[in-house]
Amino acid sequence: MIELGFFYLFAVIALGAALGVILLKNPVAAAMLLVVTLCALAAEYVLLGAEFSAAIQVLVYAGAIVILFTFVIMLLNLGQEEVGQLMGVSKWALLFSLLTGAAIILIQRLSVGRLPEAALSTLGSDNVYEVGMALFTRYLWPFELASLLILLAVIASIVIAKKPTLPARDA
Amino acid sequence: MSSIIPIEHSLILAFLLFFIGAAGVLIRRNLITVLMSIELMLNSANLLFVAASRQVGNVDGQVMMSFVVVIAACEAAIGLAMVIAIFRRYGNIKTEFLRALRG
Amino acid sequence: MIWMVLAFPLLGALLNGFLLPRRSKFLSHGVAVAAVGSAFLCACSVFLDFFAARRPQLHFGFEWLRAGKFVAPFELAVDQLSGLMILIITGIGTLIHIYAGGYMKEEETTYRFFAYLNLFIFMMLLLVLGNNLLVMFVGWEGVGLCSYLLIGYWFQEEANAKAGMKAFLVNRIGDIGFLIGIFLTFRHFGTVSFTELSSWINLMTTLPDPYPKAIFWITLSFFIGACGKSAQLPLYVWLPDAMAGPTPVSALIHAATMVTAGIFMMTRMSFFYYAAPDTMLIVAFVGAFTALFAATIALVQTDIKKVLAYSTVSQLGYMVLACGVGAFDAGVFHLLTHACFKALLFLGAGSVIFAMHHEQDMRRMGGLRKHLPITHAVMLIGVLAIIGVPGFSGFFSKDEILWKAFIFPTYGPILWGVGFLAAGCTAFYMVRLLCLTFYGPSYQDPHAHHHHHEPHETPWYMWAPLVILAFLSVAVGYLGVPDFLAHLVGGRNLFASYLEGLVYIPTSARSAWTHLHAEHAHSLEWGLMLTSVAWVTLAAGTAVFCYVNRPVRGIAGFLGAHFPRVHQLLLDKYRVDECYQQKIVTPLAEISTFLWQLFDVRILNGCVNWVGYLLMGTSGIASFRMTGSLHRYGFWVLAGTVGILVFSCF
Amino acid sequence: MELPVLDETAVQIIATVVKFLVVLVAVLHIPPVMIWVERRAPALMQRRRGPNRVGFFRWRLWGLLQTLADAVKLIFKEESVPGSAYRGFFHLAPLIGLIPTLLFVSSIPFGPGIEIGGWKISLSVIELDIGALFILAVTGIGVYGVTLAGWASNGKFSLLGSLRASAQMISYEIPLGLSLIPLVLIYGSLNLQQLIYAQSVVWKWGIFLSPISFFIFLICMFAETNRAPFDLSEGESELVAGFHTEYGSAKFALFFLSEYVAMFALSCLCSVLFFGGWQIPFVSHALLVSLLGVNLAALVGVATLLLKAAFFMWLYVWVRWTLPRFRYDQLMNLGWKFLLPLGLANICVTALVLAVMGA
Amino acid sequence: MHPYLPVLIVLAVALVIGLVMSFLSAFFGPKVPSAVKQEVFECGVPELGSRERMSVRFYLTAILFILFDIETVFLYLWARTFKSLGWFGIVEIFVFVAILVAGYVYVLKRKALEWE
Repeated sequence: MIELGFFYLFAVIALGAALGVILLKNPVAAAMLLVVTLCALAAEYVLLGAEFSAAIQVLVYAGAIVILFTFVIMLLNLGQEEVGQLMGVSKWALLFSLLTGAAIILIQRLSVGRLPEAALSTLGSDNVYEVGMALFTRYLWPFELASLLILLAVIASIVIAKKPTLPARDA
Repeated sequence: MSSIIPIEHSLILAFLLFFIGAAGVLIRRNLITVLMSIELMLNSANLLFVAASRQVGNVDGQVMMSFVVVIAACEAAIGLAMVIAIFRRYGNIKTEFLRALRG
Repeated sequence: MIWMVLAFPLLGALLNGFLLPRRSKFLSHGVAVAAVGSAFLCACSVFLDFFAARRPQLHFGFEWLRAGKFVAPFELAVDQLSGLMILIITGIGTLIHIYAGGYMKEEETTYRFFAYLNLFIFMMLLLVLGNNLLVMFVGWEGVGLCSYLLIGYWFQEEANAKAGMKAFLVNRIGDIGFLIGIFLTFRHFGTVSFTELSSWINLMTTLPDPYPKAIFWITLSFFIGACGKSAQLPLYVWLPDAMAGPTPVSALIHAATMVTAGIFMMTRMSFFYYAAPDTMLIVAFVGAFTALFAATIALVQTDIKKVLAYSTVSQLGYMVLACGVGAFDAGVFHLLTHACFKALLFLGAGSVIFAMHHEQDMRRMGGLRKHLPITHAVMLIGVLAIIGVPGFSGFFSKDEILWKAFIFPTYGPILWGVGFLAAGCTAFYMVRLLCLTFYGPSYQDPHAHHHHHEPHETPWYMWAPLVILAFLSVAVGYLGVPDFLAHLVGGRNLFASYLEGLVYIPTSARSAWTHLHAEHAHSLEWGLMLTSVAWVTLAAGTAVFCYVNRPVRGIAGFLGAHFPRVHQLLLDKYRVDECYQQKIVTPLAEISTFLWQLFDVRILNGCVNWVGYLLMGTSGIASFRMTGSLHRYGFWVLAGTVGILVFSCF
Repeated sequence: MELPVLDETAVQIIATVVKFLVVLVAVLHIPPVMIWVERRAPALMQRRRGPNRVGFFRWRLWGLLQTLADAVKLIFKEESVPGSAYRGFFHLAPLIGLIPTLLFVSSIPFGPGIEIGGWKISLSVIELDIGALFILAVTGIGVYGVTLAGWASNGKFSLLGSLRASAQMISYEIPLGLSLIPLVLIYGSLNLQQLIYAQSVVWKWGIFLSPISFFIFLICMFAETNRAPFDLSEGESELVAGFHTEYGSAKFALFFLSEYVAMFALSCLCSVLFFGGWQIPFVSHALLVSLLGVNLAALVGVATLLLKAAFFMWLYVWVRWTLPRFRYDQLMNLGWKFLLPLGLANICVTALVLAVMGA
Repeated sequence: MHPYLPVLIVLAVALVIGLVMSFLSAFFGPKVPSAVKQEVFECGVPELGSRERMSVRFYLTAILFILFDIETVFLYLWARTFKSLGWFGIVEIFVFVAILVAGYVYVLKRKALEWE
């Protein structure tokens, strides 16, 4: 039960911070709240028994990807005044309520007797080891392909970011 | 580690996160915030993977989650590179300047 | 092992073409030679395996194409014919590769040259090894492509590029024949595999009509293909122009291997040809007249490579003649001997050209014997071989063909007579070439900027292949000593018995070809042989008389003085090219232009433009929602998702 | 002493809070002592006296109270915030910098377990199976403190200083992470306490089994804390004081605190990874337990670890007064073009050697 | 006890103590604000603010950091499973590292890491 309580706590933190990410005008604040969301989700992973996922979440997601965001914000030196306002919000309220209702009903209907019972016993205690073995045996090719993907991303981002583009046409 | 968190909770949390992310993509005019909202959506998928992994009882979901992190890293890198390029070209990063698809 | 034969040249081509550093000529040469040399060793092993087993071997690679009933596996066959061919291709190929390293020493882009050359070897091997028409066709087109690339190797000069283009286009005509042949074959027999086709032909003996009309058309279509590739009348015109390529290319592709593909293909399908006597007659006449026609042109040519090119056309005519009279084994034997001595002659000519700093006009040569002793010696052997001096390889193979032509029941003596005349011409122009080049005083152009360079013998790795080829030009002849001669020493025609079982007459067609195995008086054979020896000696002697130690007049001067129009006609190569230009190319171009103007510009473009204008006019009505705002698009995507979600709840 | 009303969980929670408070009080004493050392040590090297006046009445205590006075003074200073600063982040940044370092230092196993009233209590506040990854993760989060401080101050020296400092920190995080992998390969665990147990005898110490790792780790220790000779971010001549130019009073003290805590934590980590942690060389822990009992032996262990860490703290000071400062391009080149390939090569060689020895 | 509970405890206690410490001077220190005091320190010259933009190299450094951060994480996974995987794992990880090193070499070749 304690775990469920913590689950709710972190869920609320994650959702609140996520709302902040999309509503705050200051991009650095948004980035920091994104870190909060990510860390709260990492806590949820720990509660779900996925230690390694939590570690990679904090290490790579919060520690590296958001750093990149922060750097770019500071690089472009985007102050508050450069951030555009929100687009029309009224239809979002409608959409949001509809979607929430639909999703909750759907999840409820789905979960009645359809989801498999949680098979906790088969998950061992040494999470890192198990993930490693799965990754390096069954997911061998995706793993190697992932490295290729990273390579391509690095090359592409350097090409895009380094090369000075044409002067503005109509801005 | 012993108590069970019902998967419905994770599903609803993931769904809400996804929606917040999607809303962020749609209502923000700042490209960087749009990218961050995409990260939120990816995270909701991650949460689903991890929850499903626990439900099914093997670590495949967690492996997929680490691949999603890799993809998110690549997406962020290229997306931000494009933000820089767009900034150089237009002098700002508001999305309403990107209207090449106008019919 | 058989796959290694194919893999090495391909690997060499890939390495030279894409992977290796391009600066080092030594490296690219070494890689190319190593690739072909290894392929040769593997081919030897394959051949010995086959020879020990004496049974055709099939090697299934993978299923390549499947469309309905049409199945084409990627399958290779090693039998008497392809086993011999891979030895010729890789063996002579290796020698020429070694030689080419010296010949191409001053080029900048040798890697390109050797990549093409290795690719050619690969394609040629594919052509001869394929066990069905499609694999053969891949090789067929592949060698055409390589030939085009190599003829145009010095593409900076427009003439070379045009020569390559011409070869490519003329070959296309033949290829269309080949393709139609494949289509017809599949339509009538439902397969393109040689082994299956051959068993089909045997089965057909039980049918009431043993010779369906289709076989005539099939064989004729394939023969058109062979005419294109093997430079027969009327499609021979590309081969003389192909001499624009580097000389090793001429030796390898346009003398020893690729141009014999037509003869190879007809031999491969000999069971078809035996079943189509009408086609055979056409084949025989085309071959015989090509042999004479090209030989007469060669009489007056002054470019050393052009002489050899026409000589090649003429010799190919002999081989086609052999096929036409049903003596496929004689044709293949001549193919073998010709590969040796013609490669030798071309490489020798290449050495001369190399020594003369790329001078090709024989009127500017002369007296080279003392400068190029080795080249002279091997060229002499080559000339003796080609003109058919007894004891040299050409003698055995050419006489066999003439003999088989003579005993051909329909118009046999006429065919023999044409071939006989051509043999005389051959002897004349080859001796003329030898005399103009190596004997007499030197006629080097004193104004050439490199006149202070004395011609000098080529380095060892250029003359060593020549010596080997010279040895082969003598030796291989003894593989095919005719039976009546061999019986004198108690032997028999080794080559014919080797090919036995490959070239066979379908049971149903036996009656038409009884003469091939009929008994003939030995006196007739002896008589014909001695006649041709005498005739060749006479022609050669005339040439020596005309050209040794004399100012360059000879027969050209004689003809020029007494029959100027004949001389001009020969110099103009019977004006075939001009005729093609006037009667075919120009009208075609005009029709094309007309159709282009009418259909493309008016009708097709008109329709397309009209549709476009219509759409442009009306699209504004539908595009008012396309604001270009990603937010809006995204909103509707999400709204759709919500709709599906809501819908799925109920 | 019997505590029958408490169950295991409650005891452990109380023990965690107590352990953390002890650690916190301990690390709060590090900056004053270290600053005193940093002023006395160069004085010693340069044959002058250094601070020696401030004392307690007539006991001067070698000036030990000078830094205490400094600290008190800092607290009683006025807090000035630049008008153009982003106020919220300006106040938050020192905290964001401090908390990860506290998490870091809490995950160090200071000694073997003790036993109080029958409850077994480990001597690390946080003990995780993925300890090494945890430390890397919190180090990564720590970068935000520096970045935010500079950005929130909204001054060009601060911003440039913070960007430089954070770029430097992330650049050296990679070799730091890579340098630990050979140890994981050798000892087969990510748990720090298990790493220590694996180094039970001297010749199994990390420094002997993977000296190159130690070399890389040592350099990264200096770079990660922005200490000399890598203190580019606060190069006075060009950037005034780097990312904390605008900070004063207690918040300045917090930056100081987190820097010294990080130094201490890294020193402890270095001892744990490469020098057998709390184990005394040549004396087995079992022997110690049989001689002194569990609790006393554990205290000896803690003292041993602190002694080892103290050496590295001294090394920090020593290096600072010995080596000149690097240039920024030299710094980045060292990290990316030397340490990174070296770390990768080290991993490859270690793996190959292990595989060959195993096969 | 959940092994991660101490993390939470440390976080909470540290947050409280940190907050207290950072507001010490707000309680004890004087408050005499003035316009000049609130200017950003720029060595005494009139204030310009931090409006100029920074070099794109910081961004490239961060890109490379992400690249190798991911690699490090996967290397940890591999190191943990090294004893079970043996040579197979070595080959696998070498391919992985080789591909990433190709990216590293590319970055070096493009001179993206040259600081002037």
